[in-house]
Parts: sequence; structure tokens; C-alpha cells
Amino acid sequence: MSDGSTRSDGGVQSDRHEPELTRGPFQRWVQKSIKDPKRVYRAMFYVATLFFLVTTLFPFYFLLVLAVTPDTGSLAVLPQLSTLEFGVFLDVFDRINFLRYMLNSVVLALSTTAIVLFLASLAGYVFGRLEFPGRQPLMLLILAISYFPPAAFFVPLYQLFTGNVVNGLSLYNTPGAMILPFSSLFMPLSIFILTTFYGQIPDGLEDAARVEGTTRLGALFRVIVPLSAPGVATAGVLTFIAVYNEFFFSQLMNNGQPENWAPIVGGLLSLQRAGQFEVTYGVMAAGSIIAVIPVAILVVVAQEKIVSGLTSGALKE
Amino acid sequence: MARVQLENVSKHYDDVTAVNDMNLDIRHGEFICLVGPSGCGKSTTMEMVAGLTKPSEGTVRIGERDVTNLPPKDRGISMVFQNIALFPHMDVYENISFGLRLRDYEKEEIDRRVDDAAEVVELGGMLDRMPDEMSGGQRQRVAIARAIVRDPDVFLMDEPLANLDAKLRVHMRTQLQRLHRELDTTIIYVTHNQAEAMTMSDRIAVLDTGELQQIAPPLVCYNEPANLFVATFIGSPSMNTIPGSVTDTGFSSAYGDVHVEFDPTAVGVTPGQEVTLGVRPEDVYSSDLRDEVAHSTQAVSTRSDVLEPMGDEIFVYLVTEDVDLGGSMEEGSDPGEILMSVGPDSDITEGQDVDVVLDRSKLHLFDENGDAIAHGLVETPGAGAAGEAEAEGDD
Amino acid sequence: MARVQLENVSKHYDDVTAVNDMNLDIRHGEFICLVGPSGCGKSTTMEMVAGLTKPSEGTVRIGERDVTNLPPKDRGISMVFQNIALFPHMDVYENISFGLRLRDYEKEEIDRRVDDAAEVVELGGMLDRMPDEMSGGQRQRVAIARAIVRDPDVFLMDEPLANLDAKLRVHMRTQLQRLHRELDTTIIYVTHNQAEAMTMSDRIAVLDTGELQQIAPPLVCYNEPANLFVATFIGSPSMNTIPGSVTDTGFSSAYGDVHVEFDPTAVGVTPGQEVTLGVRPEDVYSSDLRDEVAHSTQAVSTRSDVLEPMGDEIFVYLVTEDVDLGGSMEEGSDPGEILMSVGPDSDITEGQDVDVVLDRSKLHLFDENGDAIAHGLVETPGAGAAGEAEAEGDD
Amino acid sequence: MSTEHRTGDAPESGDRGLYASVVSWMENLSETQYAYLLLTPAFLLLGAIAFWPLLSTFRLSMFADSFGQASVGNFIGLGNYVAIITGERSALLPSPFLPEALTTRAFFNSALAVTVIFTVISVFFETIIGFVQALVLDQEFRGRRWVRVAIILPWAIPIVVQGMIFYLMFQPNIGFLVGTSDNPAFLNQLGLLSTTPLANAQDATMIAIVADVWKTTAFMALLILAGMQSIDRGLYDVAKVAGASAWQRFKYVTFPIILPTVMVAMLFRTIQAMRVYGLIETVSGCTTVPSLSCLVVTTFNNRMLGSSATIAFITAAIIAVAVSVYIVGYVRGGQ
Amino acid sequence: SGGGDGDGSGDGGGDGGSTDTPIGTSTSDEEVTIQIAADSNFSNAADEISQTLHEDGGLPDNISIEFLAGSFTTGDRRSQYQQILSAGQGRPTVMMMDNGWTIPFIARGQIANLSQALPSSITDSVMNDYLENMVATAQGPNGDLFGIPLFADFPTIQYRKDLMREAGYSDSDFDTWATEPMTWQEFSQVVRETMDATDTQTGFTWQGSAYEGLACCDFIEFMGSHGGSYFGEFENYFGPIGDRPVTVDQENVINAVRMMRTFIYGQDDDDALEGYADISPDAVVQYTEEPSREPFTNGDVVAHRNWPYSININGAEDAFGEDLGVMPIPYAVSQEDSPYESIGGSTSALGGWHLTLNPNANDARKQAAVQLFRALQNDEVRLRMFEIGGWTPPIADLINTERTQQLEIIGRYVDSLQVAGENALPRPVTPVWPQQSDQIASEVNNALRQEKGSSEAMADLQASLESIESQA
Ligand SMILES: Nc1ncnc2c1ncn2[C@@H]1O[C@H](COP(=O)(O)OP(=O)(O)OP(=O)(O)O)[C@@H](O)[C@H]1O
Ligand SMILES: Nc1ncnc2c1ncn2[C@@H]1O[C@H](COP(=O)(O)OP(=O)(O)OP(=O)(O)O)[C@@H](O)[C@H]1O
Ligand SMILES: [Mg+2]
Ligand SMILES: [Mg+2]
Repeated sequence: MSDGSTRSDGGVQSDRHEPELTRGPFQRWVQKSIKDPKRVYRAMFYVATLFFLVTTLFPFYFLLVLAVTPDTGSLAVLPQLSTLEFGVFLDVFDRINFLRYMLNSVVLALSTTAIVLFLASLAGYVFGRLEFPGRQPLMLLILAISYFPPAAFFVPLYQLFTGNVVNGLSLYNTPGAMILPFSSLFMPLSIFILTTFYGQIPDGLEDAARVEGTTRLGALFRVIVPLSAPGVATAGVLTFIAVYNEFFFSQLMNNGQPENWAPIVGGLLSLQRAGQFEVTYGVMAAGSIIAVIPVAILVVVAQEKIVSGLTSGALKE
Repeated sequence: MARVQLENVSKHYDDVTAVNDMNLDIRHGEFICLVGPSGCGKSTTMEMVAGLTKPSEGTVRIGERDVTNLPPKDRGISMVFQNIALFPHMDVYENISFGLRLRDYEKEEIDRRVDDAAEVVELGGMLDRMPDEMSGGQRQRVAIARAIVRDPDVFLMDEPLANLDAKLRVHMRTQLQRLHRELDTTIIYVTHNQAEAMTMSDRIAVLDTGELQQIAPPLVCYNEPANLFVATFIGSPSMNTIPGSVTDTGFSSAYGDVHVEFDPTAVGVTPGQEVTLGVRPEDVYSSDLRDEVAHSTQAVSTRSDVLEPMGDEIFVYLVTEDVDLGGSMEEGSDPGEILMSVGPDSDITEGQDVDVVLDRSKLHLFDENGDAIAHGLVETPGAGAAGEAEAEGDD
Repeated sequence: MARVQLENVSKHYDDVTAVNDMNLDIRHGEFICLVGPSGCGKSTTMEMVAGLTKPSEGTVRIGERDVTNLPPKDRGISMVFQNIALFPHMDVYENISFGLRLRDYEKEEIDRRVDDAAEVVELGGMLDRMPDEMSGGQRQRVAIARAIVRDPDVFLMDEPLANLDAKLRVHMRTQLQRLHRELDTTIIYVTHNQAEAMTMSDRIAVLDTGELQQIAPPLVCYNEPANLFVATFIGSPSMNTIPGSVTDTGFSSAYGDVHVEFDPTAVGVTPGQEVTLGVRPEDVYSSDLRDEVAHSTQAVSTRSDVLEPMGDEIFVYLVTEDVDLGGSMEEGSDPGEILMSVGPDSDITEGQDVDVVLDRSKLHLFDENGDAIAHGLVETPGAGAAGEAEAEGDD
Repeated sequence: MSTEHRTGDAPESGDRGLYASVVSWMENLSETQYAYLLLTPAFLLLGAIAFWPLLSTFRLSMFADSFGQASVGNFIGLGNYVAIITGERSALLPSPFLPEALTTRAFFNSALAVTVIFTVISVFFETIIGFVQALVLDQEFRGRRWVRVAIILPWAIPIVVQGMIFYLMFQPNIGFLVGTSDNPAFLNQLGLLSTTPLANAQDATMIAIVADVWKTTAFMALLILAGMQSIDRGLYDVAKVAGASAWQRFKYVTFPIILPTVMVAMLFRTIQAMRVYGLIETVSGCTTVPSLSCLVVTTFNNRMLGSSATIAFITAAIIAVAVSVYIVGYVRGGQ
Repeated sequence: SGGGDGDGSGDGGGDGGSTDTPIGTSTSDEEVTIQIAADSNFSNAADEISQTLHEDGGLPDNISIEFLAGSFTTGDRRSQYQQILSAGQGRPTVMMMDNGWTIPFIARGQIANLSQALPSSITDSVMNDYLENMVATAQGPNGDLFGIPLFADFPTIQYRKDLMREAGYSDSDFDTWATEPMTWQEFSQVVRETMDATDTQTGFTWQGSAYEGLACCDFIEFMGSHGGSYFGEFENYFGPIGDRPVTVDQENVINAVRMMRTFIYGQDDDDALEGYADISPDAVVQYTEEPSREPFTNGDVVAHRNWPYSININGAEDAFGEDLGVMPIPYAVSQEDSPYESIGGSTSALGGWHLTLNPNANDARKQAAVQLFRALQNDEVRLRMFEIGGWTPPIADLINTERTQQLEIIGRYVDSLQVAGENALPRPVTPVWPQQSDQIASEVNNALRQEKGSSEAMADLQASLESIESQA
């Protein structure tokens, strides 16, 4: 775009007729940039993008090298291809029922995300758009939950889920034992995110919806939520990934068996060590690559879909 | 039945009173225009009828039912918003059909109605556009279509035609009137367009700073304004207001020499009282035409200051006296200035001396508080002119 | 110097051509009104001048400089947006001063200017309100203040007064004109208000479906419309258009019996040619007044159908023939229907038989394509009326 | 009554009637009642799963630790709080709560100081970098989706793995980043790292910070990006015409509008950073970098339940103080 | 409601009377499955283990065994068990507990007292035949048995015979070293010489990171082999807390620290102990097992201290094969010269796991567990376990047998292992050990990083250990 525009400009035209000998490509670039600062922005933009790609991906590269370097080999920045063992990615599935762990995680994360988004939407609507006595204190109360290290919840919750508080209510080793704490611990974040996003939707649109005949709740779910799509989707993604990675309750609310809904963390930990002291970094690295990359892609694609879905087609019946 | 009543309704914001102790009784099937200066509380009033804003005090009734605490969806209303408020995430079809879809209409019925409504607002081929791909006027028409696609008891329309060109405006106006007749609904309509208020409404409600000034048929408001505010607000260009005082024999202006002879006691004023005389530009005549005016005043000598040709008429700003004319062009009601409207063929030029007469049957007298004292200052006081106006207003 | 030129500018959206091959040359200091029906491309044109939309083709120049690829900030413009677009997170003061703060004006200077601008738009006491605490008209005035607080070379105003009441509108109009004089800027102004276009602009540019129809001084557009579109678009109520054909002796209408006698060859039409006759409502007179019209046609017998009293005048819808009158009220230009405007004292009633005459000096003739053939059909063809109109337009 | 009618009106069943009456009951609630109604489900969940456990933990914090048969000792009121804050219990903790001297070493050995250092530095960098990332992602360019994946990837990594990556990267003779004294790596030569960074409190803290920034910047970036995407594009037109350069549009339009979102993001990042545990445990171990949460977990694992609960509450109180900084800033900013 | 007293009541459930009464040993025919909380090595080998238990150990066929693959991170397992037991859960039936933290569970009364629950035939054989020090970590204060040692673990020194040969040592030296511990001085010289002769950068890697491993193991070995001890005599190791001497400020202990520092920094170190060479890299201060093994396996190191698992790796054909040598931990002060009776000489830290019984399990399962324990007493089963998963029998006589010598890789080194086993010293586990181990790890690591002088660090440690002793 910038190229086309400068060329239509007479000044640049004459540049091109000057002898090129005296000017290196860089000087020419500088010359053009002075005329068209957009080039500089563009260049800055590419530099920034490249920088982020390198810095975020380097540790992944390390992880990949770690995965494919055999246990007896030593790590190298540029490993020799011939020495690498890509079979490690299959090992992950041979050793344990890794798919089941992943499936568990996805199920837990999806359920938690659904619960959190629903409840947080209600609460975010209340805090973002309604005026009522007690608003600030209640928000602070909800926020205060996040102040506590997960360990502070653990003992009573464990008692509760193992049936020691309410007789017969035993959730240990079931999805409930994880979904419930995840939901309540991740909910404050979503509530706050949604509160800010919902609060920014102009009143006029909610008014219009209500005049058209929605209930108050209807206006929330038909207009405000879709209009806050970027925020809702982000809250969803943040929650989903947070659950997917959760460390504490994921480990302690089940006995680590995939059949008992142990999530990916359990899987990774059982990949981590071949014995009490020996650590098989390779398989674990492979496992985490397997666990993470599809999810990250899924999440990005889903987020785009959610945003475009909520903002356009979602209400088509 | 959709009678709409506001009883002692007020709305206070933190530091502003948007609506103050409003009483309105709108009959079923009536077409009411709310007019008033910017910020006078029109939209707030509408919102209270719609249920979007809760009155600070007072009761709102629709069809005899107290709806003060009813949600908008149960009030049987539909509304065109001043700020248009299209759902940006829905295309035109979805925007228009939103209310119908909420009510689980059948697909065919929805399609039919949407097509009809789009036809009315002339947006036939645009059903799949998104709001941000439309022009201002097109968006406004979508908003209108969204409101008319349903058949509620009460339509609330807040400047629905503000962004439309004159021709389309006229078209939409007739469409709305037809709709009004067909659907037998009550319409409350905010407009800044005098022509709209005059032609469409059964009655006009004039608001100022949150208070109802007058509610009456358009020509009554025009011909017998309840007070100075209504007098100057209704009619464009505005009525000339000439401050002055009552003399033994009639009225004498403070600036220039405008004199009107009448019997103070018959009118009910006392000599020496400060009053304001009101006269519309079209009731000011060049003294050449004196003979055509049944009851003319004595001639006032003025000088034409500025001419504003409007196509079908020309506005002539007349100065009665060499007072400070700094911002004279601003408003016709500057003391010492009189605005006259003449036909497009008039030969008046700028800076020329012009003698004018006023039509006494169309003069208005207001007291110190701005309340109307008399309309028409012919010898037989008031009655004739008023009767005439009412007759016209009724049809 | 802020001459604004559009050279062969077009803007295509996916499926719509919003502006098509537009050529505009706006002189420095000129006040141009862009008018045209909803969706005709006015806002798009403005946006291209502002640099917010890149033309698909063509060149935009401001002050002789090619700005086609220049960002808005380097074009020396300020703009009032049709959708108002106040910054929701800034109060009125911050909104108005935004442009000044960007340019590092001194605090006192900013304050002074903001106060002035707020004064102009009558928002004196509201500087610390947030946009969502204001009425529609108040917001619009903030948007105007935000534009006028700076002194750019070119003002772009997209329906800046749409949400204001008539009185304030008149006030704002004069303020803008004063500003225009004082700042010696070029103003491009979109309005749907005929009065505004007529009174404020040096020239009116009439657009239709993205194409420029005519650019000329207001009265030229009014009196000598370039084509049928301009003729019916300018003027409210709209010009009557009577389809018919040229006879040996003049014009004869297709419906009803409207006959105008003139010499076809002098006008440049051939007998049998399909033409359209145009006449404005104010040039239709009851035949009682025939004597007052210098060049009147022979009487046309009609029946009054609907009366629309407007306060200072009454619109009378006349039917010339019992053709289908289904949607007759919609537009004055329905075949077989003629709109007449009469004074408020007229005694015409609905359903009455009325004989009318037309002022031949104000008649317009258009060919099959709608292009104007002649303005004024007095015996001495054309010249007189046209000259007159031009003289008026020049002042 | 509305004249609106549904075509093909189904006969109103009992369900429908109930539904309708629930809806109308809800619609007629006052704003306050409605607010509380909508909050009820969230608070029910939070009550059972968050507040109740906290209360019960708080009760626990009033009991002495037990090293014998019982799980907790005697009721000692606020004794645990006093003992921990005064340093009386430091010997039983992996590291003291407050710095015991005014030396760098003592600071990096104090749970509070380490936590604060970690939080301030990491949140600062995450915010800045997250902002820039969001700005990059807000552009339209080819491959944007993949850049987005790349930026999200670290955040999708489980902490165990994140810890493992950084642990190994800074492991001499294994990772690439640390050499030996004879054969120093790039970072060692720069003097940025010692050759045994993970055993060195200062270096290990910095590594933990880098690891945290690497992982959680995406959190910031995503939220800020969402904020940017919700801005009405029309406002940029206004700003452009008013003469704003790209930077000024950012400063006056983008930034203030997304500020609430940024504040929420920073607020939660601060809270999360102040509770950092898993990362430290996996990268350097809690002994080297003793964060507040490390103390909670270590004491908890060591069955010092009273102390653990107490430190948890002290941590929460400290976080509350940090949060109030935001709240004050937010209230100020909002005016 | 019961919320508040959750913690107390859970334990109560654990104490429940069942432990007092012997479990019936009668076998019923009902199908019973017992769950053993173990790690994935066990669950991966579940079929083979089950086979040997049934075929060799005579476990009744109606009893089937299910292994739960818990985390290998010992701390995770500990907290998991803690939750399970304090919640009074009945499953799993049997838990594999680290000998490093079995005693606190005993102290809290959370696991079944096997001396009362099992027939004395089983407990007696454990008391008599098993490694005494190992059994000690499963015993209550009054000597009751709460866990059956399942397997033991003792570190040894691995070294590169190929490099040593280049430096002039011969197979006969290696043979001697395999069973006769050498002194640290000698060791450091041998390593140094080899380094110089072969131009190897690194001499000796071990684990000096500030973690449990340092306190429980590496330092116990260095200290013990210098005749030093945390709490004086071995009999004080398991209590009574607060009523035993803390002895880390003794010279023997300080010398151990100085020696470790000398290994790292050579004679330049302020605290250097004469006669020792600079053989360890700086990096040992942040090494745990695996990071210290990697360089050795990669061929850059002469000698390496680690657990037997790494022998299997380093002795593999694609690593060093026969060139890997193993020797017991060297010593500085012989047991006779040490101030304490059972401390001194070559010392190997004692790792390993016990099987304990969940007191909340139902009777059928408990009975089945008894059968399991009985089956495990069978030598054949023990040997099979060694073969299947390398789980070293906790019985000295079973380590070095003709059968075990046939084992691949590890079989070559069972003689050294046996010596190590005989010299194994457990960590002093008590309910306050976690706190103490934190302090030990951190102070020793401080000293190793030259943050503190050796005696300063030990004095500080002395103070904080005493403080813990007194507070608990
Ligand atoms: N982003 C877009 N995508 C597609 N079509 C567009 C877009 N923006 C405008 N249009 C179309 O371009 C035409 C011109 O639009 P423009 O906004 O210029 O009209 P306008 O003259 O300002 O009308 P109005 O008076 O209603 O504001 C309209 O038909 C509109 O629907
Ligand atoms: N949320 C609010 N907070 C404070 N004041 C408000 C709020 N909303 C409206 N107002 C004020 O109340 C008054 C009435 O507003 P309203 O919108 O009813 O005016 P309006 O008659 O519709 O004006 P316009 O013709 O300009 O739209 C105005 O002065 C406005 O500033
Ligand atoms: Mg309004
Ligand atoms: Mg427009």
C-alpha cells in the first residue's frame, strides 16, 4: 500500500532515476522512509513481531530439542538431526493413557469455562451496569477470594469432597471435585473482566433491546454478551487455559488415575519420572508439546470463531 | 386501549431536574408531538413512558394500567431512539426482526413483516447490510422499521426523521400517518421540525426546562400560545417580541415606535404595566399592503437590515431604531428588531427604509411573567381570532 | 489557501458505488452545502476530503496540494460527524479541547477557546458533564464545539444541527456563518434542511446516487434546477411535476387538463416530445388571484383533496382528474395531483372545487431524461426569468 | 394489555405459566433486588467452595501447630500471627517472613521481600510487553493468527513444564544459557548471571521473573487486545481529524478506554504474582526463592497447619494492601 | 456443622480401634481387589508382580492387586496420603511410603500398627532379617512395626574405569575399591589424577542443591563418613524431639563441609581442608540427581555419586557398559575413630519405601493385605522384584546372591551395593524433620556457595535446629 502511494508521488519517481550506484539499499530505504513515515512504523512493527516470536518461541524450541534428544545425548542449540529420536512423541502414548488425560482436561476445562462464563456474566452484568447498595463491598469480597493461596482452601474442601462434612457427598475422584473449586477460584477474574466490558456497552443498546421486548436477562444474553464478544471470548480463553494448566487441585482432588478424571498435569507428572530420581525430561517435554500445541491452536481458532460468532451470526435463528 | 397518562411525573438526576412534575393525558389513538428546546426533557419523558427510566416521582399509566414499575417489554410499546441504537452485531434483517423473533413469530410471518417494513422505509434491497455499512439516514430508517414492524399500542418516536432529507421526510411522514390510522395506535413523537409537528400531530406538547408549557392542537399553539415561550418557540422563523408597556390607549414599545391602540381594561391590563407584544413575521406587512390587512396598526418606520431569501419567501430583518445591533441576525426577537417575511417577488433591498404595519387580529400580548394576556388586539377583544384558530385546529 | 478539489473521485464498496466520478472545485472561503437523498454519498464525500476514506479512484486536493494519501491530521480540517462520536471517557471540556491539547496549546488559551466555543453552542455550564449525561441535542452541540474550537482551513460538517430545535438551529446557523466570515475558512456542510442550505451556502451541491447533479448558488438551484431530480429535491414542499407532451402550441398534460401555451421552436422542443412540466406549489394560484400573476396560464379545474395547515401557510393537495389516488398524499409529484401553497387566511376547504392558474414565468420544462429544457415559459422564451434568478442568486 | 399476538399461539401450558410468572416476577424486582438475585448463584457457589473453606481455615489459623498425634494444637488466638510477624517462628519456617537484616542477602531470604520484588518487576514487564504484543496483534497482517498462537503458547504451558524448561535452561552443562567458570556462556560473560544461577537467590529470583514474564505476558496481551477490539472505531476517525498522530490516538483514545481492562489485568496479575508458588518450586525450589506461598505450602506439607493457615491469611492481607493501591488509583482515575 | 473439626475428626477415623485387634488371617474365597498406591513403575509391571506374588508368594487367587501410579515426586505422594488418611478414606488399602516420611504418619497414628495387626510370624521375620536401619524408619517409639520395607536404595560412587585406566589404575584397584571403601582423601587424589591425566574438565559430581536430597542424603553421607551426626548417637535419630543433643557444630561436621567446599573450590577456598583436591564443578551447588548425572552420562566426568537407578543408565551398553565402576561411599573417619558408636566410616544414605496399611480399609481388604504382606516375605518374590523393577531387597543377604549377580548391569555391582546397604544410614525422621531438613539444606548450601564460612554456617544451623527442637 505504502509502496503504491509513494510511487504515484512525483518526488519518489525522480528518485528512481538517480544513479543507483551511490546508494545502497539501506540508504534508499532510509530515503523512502523519511518521505513516508509509515514505512518506519511498518518496519518497527515487523521488528517487534519478530522479537516476540523469537522470545516466546525460544523456550519452545528448547522444549522441542529436549524432547527429541535421546536421554543419553546432551542438549545442543543446533542438534544434529541424525541423533534425534522423534519416536518420543509416540512413547507418550505408549507409556500412559495420555489421550484420556487430555480428554479429561478438556472436559474439565470446558465445563468450568461454561459455568464460569455463565455465572460471571450475571455477576459482571450486575456489577458493570446496575447501581445498587453494596456494589463495591461485594466486588471486593469476590476479589478477596483471589488473595488466598489455593492451599488455604484445600483442607476444608478436601474434607467436603471426601464426604466428611456432608455425609454421602463424596466428589473425590469425580469431575465435580475439580470443577467446583476451579469455578469458584477462577470466577473472580472473569467477573472483573466482564464487569469492565459489559460496563462499556452504551445504555442505548440495552434500552433498545428491552423496548423490543427482551427481558432484562434477555437483553444481557442477546445484546450485551454478543457485543462484548472480545471480552467474553478472552475471559473464556483465560479460564479454559487456566483450568487446563491448573496444578494444585488437579493433583489433589483425584488419585492421579486417568479413569478418575485426573487432568493433564497428572499425566505429565507420571511422564516426568521414570523412577524416584530419574527424570525423563524427553517424554515429558514431548507430552507437553502434544498437550499444549493443539490446545493453543484450538483456543485461538475458537476465540476467533466465538468473537465472530457472537458479533454476527449467533442470534440468527 | 392505549391512553397514556403521566401523573405528576418528575425525574431528577444528580444535579439536574430533567422532568418536573409533568402531567400529560394522551388519549387513545392520539398523535402527540413533544417539542421543546434541546435538553428540555423530551427524551427523558419518552424513556419514562417506555419504562427505561424510572420516574423519581409520579405515576405512568398506559391504557389505565399503572405501569410505573412494569418492564418495557410488558408495556406494549415500541420506540425509535434518538441515538438510533441499532444492534451493531446484527444485519438489517436481524435488527428489524429482533422484536418479532423474541416473540416467536413464525419465520414466514417475520419475513413478510420485515419486507413490508423495509418497503415502507425504502430499504428494500439492504436487508443483509450491517449497520456500519450504511449511511446515517439509512440507519435511521432501519430504526424506524424496527419499531413499526411490530404492532404495539404506543409508538414512541424520538426524532425519527432527523437524518432524512426533506423529500424522504415527507414520504416517511405520510407513511407514519397512514400507519397511525391503520394500526389505531397512540403515537408520541419528538421532533424539532415545525412542519412535522404542525402537520402530523393531533396535539403538540411544548416543554421547557422539564416543565410542560402547553398542550394543545398545533394551530392553537401557533395562534394562541399560552405564554411567551410557546409563542417564540413555535413557528419558524420565530415570533417577533416587542417589549414595551401599556399606555392609556394601548401599547407602546420600549425601542422604536411601535404603537398599538386598544382598550386596556377590555384586555385586562392596567396602564403602566410592562408587557410584551408578539407578532409573527408573516403578520408584518409593508405599509403598501395596508389595505389588505383588515385590522392594521399604524405604520412603523424601520430600515431593512438583512435579507434572507428562502426560495419561496424572503425574510427581512427590520431595525426600528438605531440600537446596538451586534448580534442582531441571531434571533428575530431582539429588542428593536422585527423580522418580516415577504413573498419572493418583493422588491425590498437591504438598507432601504420600509414602513410596516402589523395585523392587529394576529397580535399577542404577554405579561411580565410571559403568560399570555390576549391574542388579537382588535377593538372587540380576543374572542374572534381565537374561535377561528380553534376551528382550524380541529380538522 | 483552502481551495478543495475533487478530481474524478470515486468510492466503491464491495457491492455499492457510494461516490461516482465526482468533480468538485470549491473555492477558498466558500460555504458549500452538500445535499441529496439519504445514502447518496454525502458522508462518503466528506470522509474522502477528510482523509478517513481513501478514494477508490481520483485525486483530492486541498489548497492546491494533492492530499489523496495524506493522513487526516495533515490536511488542516476539522469535522463534525454525522454520528456525533463524542469520546465517552472524556467530559465536555475534554472533548472540546481534544484537538487543542494535541497541539500543545497553553492551558489559558485552551480554556479561553473552549469557553468561547461552549458559549457559541450554548453549553456554558456543562463543561464537566460526561457525554452520557447529556441530551441528544446537547451532545451534538458538543460535537460542533469540538470542531469549531480549532481554526482549520476547511470545516467539514455532516448534519451538525440535525438534533437541534428550530430556534437553536437558527441561532447556530448564524453563529456558523459568523465563524465562517471571521475565520475565512472553507466550509463543506451536509444538511437535510432546505432553509439551512438556502440561507447559509454560497453554492449548493446536489448529489444523487453518488453523482453530482448540480452545483450552483442556492437560488439558481431553486429557480433553474439542472434537472428533474434537482427540481424536485430542492424546495419543500417539492415541486409539482406534471408529465405530458409538447403540442404544436405548447404543453398538454397526460392527466387532467393542464395546458401551457408557448412556442415550441423558441423553447427548443419538438411537438410530440414527451416532457415534464414543473411548477412549485407557491407558483400555483387560485384563479381568483389571476390578475396578480403577470404571466398566468389558463385556468385548470381541480378539486382540493387534503389540506395541510402549517401555521404560516397551508398546503392544498389538488386533484386534477379522478385518477387512482391511492398514495396521493405521499408526494406532490404524483401524476394528476398538484400541490398548492396558500396563505393561512385562505378559505379553501377540503373537497371543494378549485380553479387554479400557474405562473408561467416560473414554469420549468424537462425532457425525457429529466434534463432541464427551459425555465420560465413566457412568450419571450427563457432569458428573462433566468436572468432574474441569476441576479438574485448573486447576492 | 399489549395487542401483540403470537401467530399460532400455543395454548398456555402450566409450565409456560410458571415460566411467565417467574419472568414477570424478575422483571418487577427493583434494581437492587434484581442485582442481588443475579448475584445469588455466583455467591452460592463461592460461599460453599470459597468462603466457607476460608472461614474454616481462618479458624485453623488460631490453633498452634502440632508435631504429635493431633493435627492441630491448642487454641492460641492470634498467637500464630504474632509469632510469624515478629520472626519468633522463623526457625520453623524455611525462611523468615520479614528481612532479618538490611542486606541484599537478607532481602532475598525474606518471604515478603522476595514476593514483592518478584511481583513488582514481573508485573511491570508483563504489562509493558503485553501492551506492545496487543498492539502488534491489533494490526491486520497476514499470519496474524499464527503470531497469536505463538504468543498464547507460553500461557498454555502447564507450570510443571514451564518450570522444567527454565530449570533446565539454567542448568550448567545442560541448558544453553549457563556455562561453567572455564567456559562461560553469553549471559555469564555479560555478568548477568553467575554460573550457578539457580542456587543463587538473586539470580534465581530473576530467572523466575523471566519465566513468569515469558508465560503470563500472554494473559496481559490477550486482555488488552480484547479491550482494544471493543473500541468504537468511529472514535479514531474523530481523533484523526482532530489531528492526532498514531501515538496521540493511542494516548488519548485507546489507552484511557482500555485503562479499566488494563487495571483489571494488572490487578489480577499482581494478585497471582504475589501468590507465586509452583513456578518457584519447579525452577529453583522454595529454599532458594522463598515466596509467601512457598511458606504456606511448605508449612502445610510439613503439617504445621496453624502456621500455614496463618501465613495464608497474612499473604491475603498483604495482597489486600497491594490491591488497595489499585483501587485508590482506579477511583482517582475514574474521576 | 462438621466443617471446623474436619482435621481432627479425620485423624480420629484413622485411629479407629481396628488397629488394635489382629486381623484375621483366615482366607476367604471372596474376590477381593486391593489397591496399592505406588508409582508407575509398579503399575507398568503390575502383571509380572502379580504373577510372582501368586505363583511364588502363594497369594490366594481370589485376591487381585491393583497398583495406582502416583507421582514420583515424593512430596506429592506424601501430601496425597495425608489427605486420604485424614479424610478417613478406605482406599487405597496399602500405601507405599518413603522411609523418609513414614515416621510422622506413625507419630500421628494415621497408619495401622502392624505389630498388632499382623501375625507375629511376619513381623518377627521383618525385625530379624531386614536391614536394621531400614526397619527403624518404620517403627513407632515403642518399637512397634508400622510398615514392611519393600525395597531399599543406597547411593554409591560410580566412576569411569576407562579414564582411570588411562591414569594408570588397573582392574585390581577397581576390584578392591568395589567392596573396600577408600578414604575421601585418596578418592579426591585418584579423581584429580585422572582428570589431569585425561584432560577431563570435571572430576566428581554430586548433589549440593538446597533441597531435601542434600539434607537427607548427600550431607548425611559426607558428614557420617567424617564421623559427624545431626543428633549425636544414632539412637537419637528418631526422637525424642527436644530431648536430644544437636551436634552439627562439631568439628567432624564442619570438616565435612570444608571438604565439600574444597572439592568445589580447591585449596583457594578460605575454609579449604588440606589434602583434598579440587574435583567438583561449581555447579554442584545447584545439582539434584538428574542434573548431576547428565554430565557424567555424557562422558565429561570421572566420578559421580548417585542412587542405583543411575547405575542401570550409566552401565548400559550404549553408555559405559563394563567401563563403569562402582564403589561404596569413601570415608574420612572410621567408625572406630568417630565420636559416635554407630556412625562413621563409609556411609550411604538410606532411601527406600515401606508398605503400610490403611487402617480405614474394610476387613476383607485388610485380610487380603495380610496375605500380600505374607507373600512378600518370600525370598523368591523379593528376588523377582529385584529382577523385574530393580527394587533392591531390603535384606542384606538377598542383595548379593548368585541370582542377583546374573542380573543385567546391576548384577555386576551387587557386591558394592551390599556394602553400601550394610553401611546405610537413614535420615533422622521425626515430625519436625521437614523443618529441620529445610534448615540443613539451606545452611549447608549457603556454605557450599561460600555465602557463609563453614563453621559459621554450622553454628547457625546448630542454633536453628535447637530452636526447632525446643519449639516443637
Ligand atoms: N462501509 C460501507 N460498506 C458498504 N456500503 C457502504 C459503506 N458505507 C457507506 N455505504 C453505502 O454508500 C452509500 C453512501 O453512503 P453515505 O454515508 O455517503 O450516504 P449519505 O449521503 O451520507 O447518506 P445520509 O444522508 O443517509 O447520511 C450508501 O448507500 C451506503 O449504504
Ligand atoms: N444521565 C443523566 N445524568 C444527568 N443529566 C442528564 C442525564 N440524562 C439527561 N440529563 C439531562 O436532563 C435534561 C433532559 O434531557 P433529555 O435527553 O430528556 O433532553 P431532550 O429534551 O431529549 O433534548 P434533545 O432535544 O437535545 O434531545 C438535559 O439537560 C440533560 O442534560
Ligand atoms: Mg432527546
Ligand atoms: Mg451521511
